[in-house]
Amino acid sequence: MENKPLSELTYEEASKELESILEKLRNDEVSIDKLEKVVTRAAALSKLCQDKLRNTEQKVQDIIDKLGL
Amino acid sequence: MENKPLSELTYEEASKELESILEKLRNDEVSIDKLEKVVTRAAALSKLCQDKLRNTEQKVQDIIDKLGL
Amino acid sequence: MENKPLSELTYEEASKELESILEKLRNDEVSIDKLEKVVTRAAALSKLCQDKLRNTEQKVQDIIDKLGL
Amino acid sequence: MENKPLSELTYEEASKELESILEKLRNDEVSIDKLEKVVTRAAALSKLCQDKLRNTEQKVQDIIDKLGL
Amino acid sequence: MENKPLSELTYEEASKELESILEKLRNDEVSIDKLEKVVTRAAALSKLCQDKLRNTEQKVQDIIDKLGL
Amino acid sequence: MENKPLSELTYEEASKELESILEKLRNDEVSIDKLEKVVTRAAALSKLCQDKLRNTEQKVQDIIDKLGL
Amino acid sequence: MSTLPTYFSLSKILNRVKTIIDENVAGKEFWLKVEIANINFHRSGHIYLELAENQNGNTIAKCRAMIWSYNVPQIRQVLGKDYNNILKKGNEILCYTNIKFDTTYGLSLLITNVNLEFAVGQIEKKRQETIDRLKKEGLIDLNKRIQVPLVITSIAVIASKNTSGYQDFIKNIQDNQYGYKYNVEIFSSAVQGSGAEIEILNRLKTINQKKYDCVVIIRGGGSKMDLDIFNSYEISKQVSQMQSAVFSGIGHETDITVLDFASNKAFKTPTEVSNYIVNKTYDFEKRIINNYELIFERYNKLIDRKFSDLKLFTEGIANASNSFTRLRRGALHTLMNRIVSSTNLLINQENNKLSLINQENLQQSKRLVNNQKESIFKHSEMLGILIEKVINNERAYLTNALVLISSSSPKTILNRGFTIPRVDGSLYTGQELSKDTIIKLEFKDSVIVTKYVKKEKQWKINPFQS
Repeated sequence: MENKPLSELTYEEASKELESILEKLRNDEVSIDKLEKVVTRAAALSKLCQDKLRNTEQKVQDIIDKLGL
Repeated sequence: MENKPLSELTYEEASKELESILEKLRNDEVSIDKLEKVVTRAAALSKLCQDKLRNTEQKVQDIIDKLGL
Repeated sequence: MENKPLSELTYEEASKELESILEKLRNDEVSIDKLEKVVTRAAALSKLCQDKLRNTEQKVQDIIDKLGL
Repeated sequence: MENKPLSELTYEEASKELESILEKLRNDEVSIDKLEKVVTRAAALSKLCQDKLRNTEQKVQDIIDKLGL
Repeated sequence: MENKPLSELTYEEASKELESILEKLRNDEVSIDKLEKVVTRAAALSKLCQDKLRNTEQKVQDIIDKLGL
Repeated sequence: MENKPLSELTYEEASKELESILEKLRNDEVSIDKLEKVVTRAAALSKLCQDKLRNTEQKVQDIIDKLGL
Repeated sequence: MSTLPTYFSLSKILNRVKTIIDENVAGKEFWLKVEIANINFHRSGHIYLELAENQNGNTIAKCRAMIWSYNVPQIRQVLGKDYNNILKKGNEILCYTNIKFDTTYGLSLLITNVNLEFAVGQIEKKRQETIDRLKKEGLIDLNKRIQVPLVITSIAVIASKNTSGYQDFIKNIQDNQYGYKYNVEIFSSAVQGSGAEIEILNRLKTINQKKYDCVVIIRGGGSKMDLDIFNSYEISKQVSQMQSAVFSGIGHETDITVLDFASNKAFKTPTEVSNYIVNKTYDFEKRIINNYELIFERYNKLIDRKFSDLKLFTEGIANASNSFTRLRRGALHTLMNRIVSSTNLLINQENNKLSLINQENLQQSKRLVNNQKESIFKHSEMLGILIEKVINNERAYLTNALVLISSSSPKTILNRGFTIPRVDGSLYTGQELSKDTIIKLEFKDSVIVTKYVKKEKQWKINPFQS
């Protein structure tokens, strides 16, 4: 499991970690004991990604709006 | 036979102990004399696991619900 | 990504960089992490181009007005 | 673009350069960066041609007036 | 363009040159650059012809007067 | 053009020369350059003939000699 | 007084002759063919003639004759326009005559009529003979071939001075109304009578030593003149040999003399000759003046035309030059308009391109974000599903375990009707027992105490082995 704090993650890293979590889940590599922690991490990662996306989307829109198209 | 008190067991340990009990039971390695004790232990283990599982499920559900999927 | 400061870019260079950005976007070669930066650059390039165009247009108009055509 | 100073151009050359400018404009061979310069040159060429025409016309008129026919 | 000095031209030559100038002008065979020069030449030729005609007239008149016709 | 001095011409020759001059004029065969000479010669011929017929040609003869007709 | 022969007075003799003649021939009229040797038209109206007959050049008979004035009208009527030509010296005539003898005047013939037919024939015959001869000798046209100059200035005149014809001629020539000056040389000569022919011949020879523009032979004056001299072969021959043209003006109305044939030009009167000469000069002068005027007119027209040509040229050049520059200006205007619109087009194109790029930029960005969004969504969804699966798996395992556990508990065994054998409190596991060993059989809800008898063979049953 990655140990980097979420705040230090890029979208890319977050997305990849999410993916790897899914992979582990698929392969039953996650014990129930860790499941909660893993899911929490996954949720956080997903949230992070979504936020980043939303943020990016907004910024792009803003920038382009400013261009006056 | 494991001697750890149930409350100290992780799901993993409980599950493993349960497994080993089941294995012994399947292989008729448990004497009638010990059977009851073993079964009782197994039932407790199973209960513990189920509880943990239910607990984990609930928590995971909460987390996922929070993700708003 | 080009590193030249905007002030040193010609319309041609700016336009070409814009196209190349667009191409990268089309080919999914831009990560979300860099998207904002890229779009910002694109916006700046577009602005630069627009300004140059507007400027040119104005100057051309002035010249033409002076010609009295 | 021709480099001859305007003062050294004949009407014929100026006229030809104008035509070649038009041709380049039509074939999109002029970059926006050079457009202003090109149009300025065209305007100057046009002015030169017009002046030459006007001048010639005036002189011709003078000559013919002097003939007193 | 003919290069003979005016003083060496006969009426006939001057007249023919005048005619050829007119022809060239009508057929657009003269460039604007040379137009003034050509018209100046034409004017001089016309003047020369007029002078020659007037001179002829005067001389003929003189002789007729002297002869008492 | 005949080169005989007028004084040496017979009436016949004078008449013929006048006729030929007229013919040439009719056929536009006389250039302006030669017109003066031709017409003055004709005038002199006519006058001289008239005077000669009356035997008073001396004065005219003097004029003609001076003019070299 | 001496012995003089018998003599008669002339009158007596002539009276006797007269008597003889009167008795024999007087009053008898007859036709006589005879040549007129001489003729004299008397003021009184009577005509006195000398008739002759010649043979081989010798006169073999000769006689005086008269036509009384009272006979003249009749004869004039008979002869008509030929009267003067017939009644002239040298002519042979056929005349009706009678003989008259007068003691004073002698023998003479009285002519009362003249035969026209014979007379004309005779004159014509003689003249024709001369003309034929001149023709035959190639002389008749010679003088005609001489080119008369356009203007006649030098004139040799053969004439009899003090005749009216001569005076008319000289006056007309010298005092002509146009003031023309002529060089007239007079060669005076008799033009009638004996010797006139020789004289004229001599004058012609003298004249021929020089070239004149023309030689004029004139004879003017009285109405009844002898023209016969001008039928002379010799004179015409000389005329044909002249180097200058000969004009005849010998004053006759009707008849034509041989000279008229042989001369360059024949005129009826001297005045006509002078008029011809003056008019010729006038015609020449008129032509000269006319031609000169035409030349001058042409010249003026030519000059005018050249002036207007020149004007047209110059105007044409001005116009052409103006339309030339106008054309260029139009072309320039069009060119610049095109450049301007091309420039605007270019700028608009760039503007559009930029706008499109920006739009696509936005769209691509959005697409990129959306893709990721979707991916994240899917991941999250997958997360739920996988977690459920993991939990379900565990749960299923636990359930199975529970089943196994419950089926394994001693209570369950006993409930199924099985018993648990115990020997001395411990589970009997098949060891040899001594007879009557106490065996306690534990049941579901009781314990039976029994004693061991013997061992029998039985097949093995293992409920946990599938």
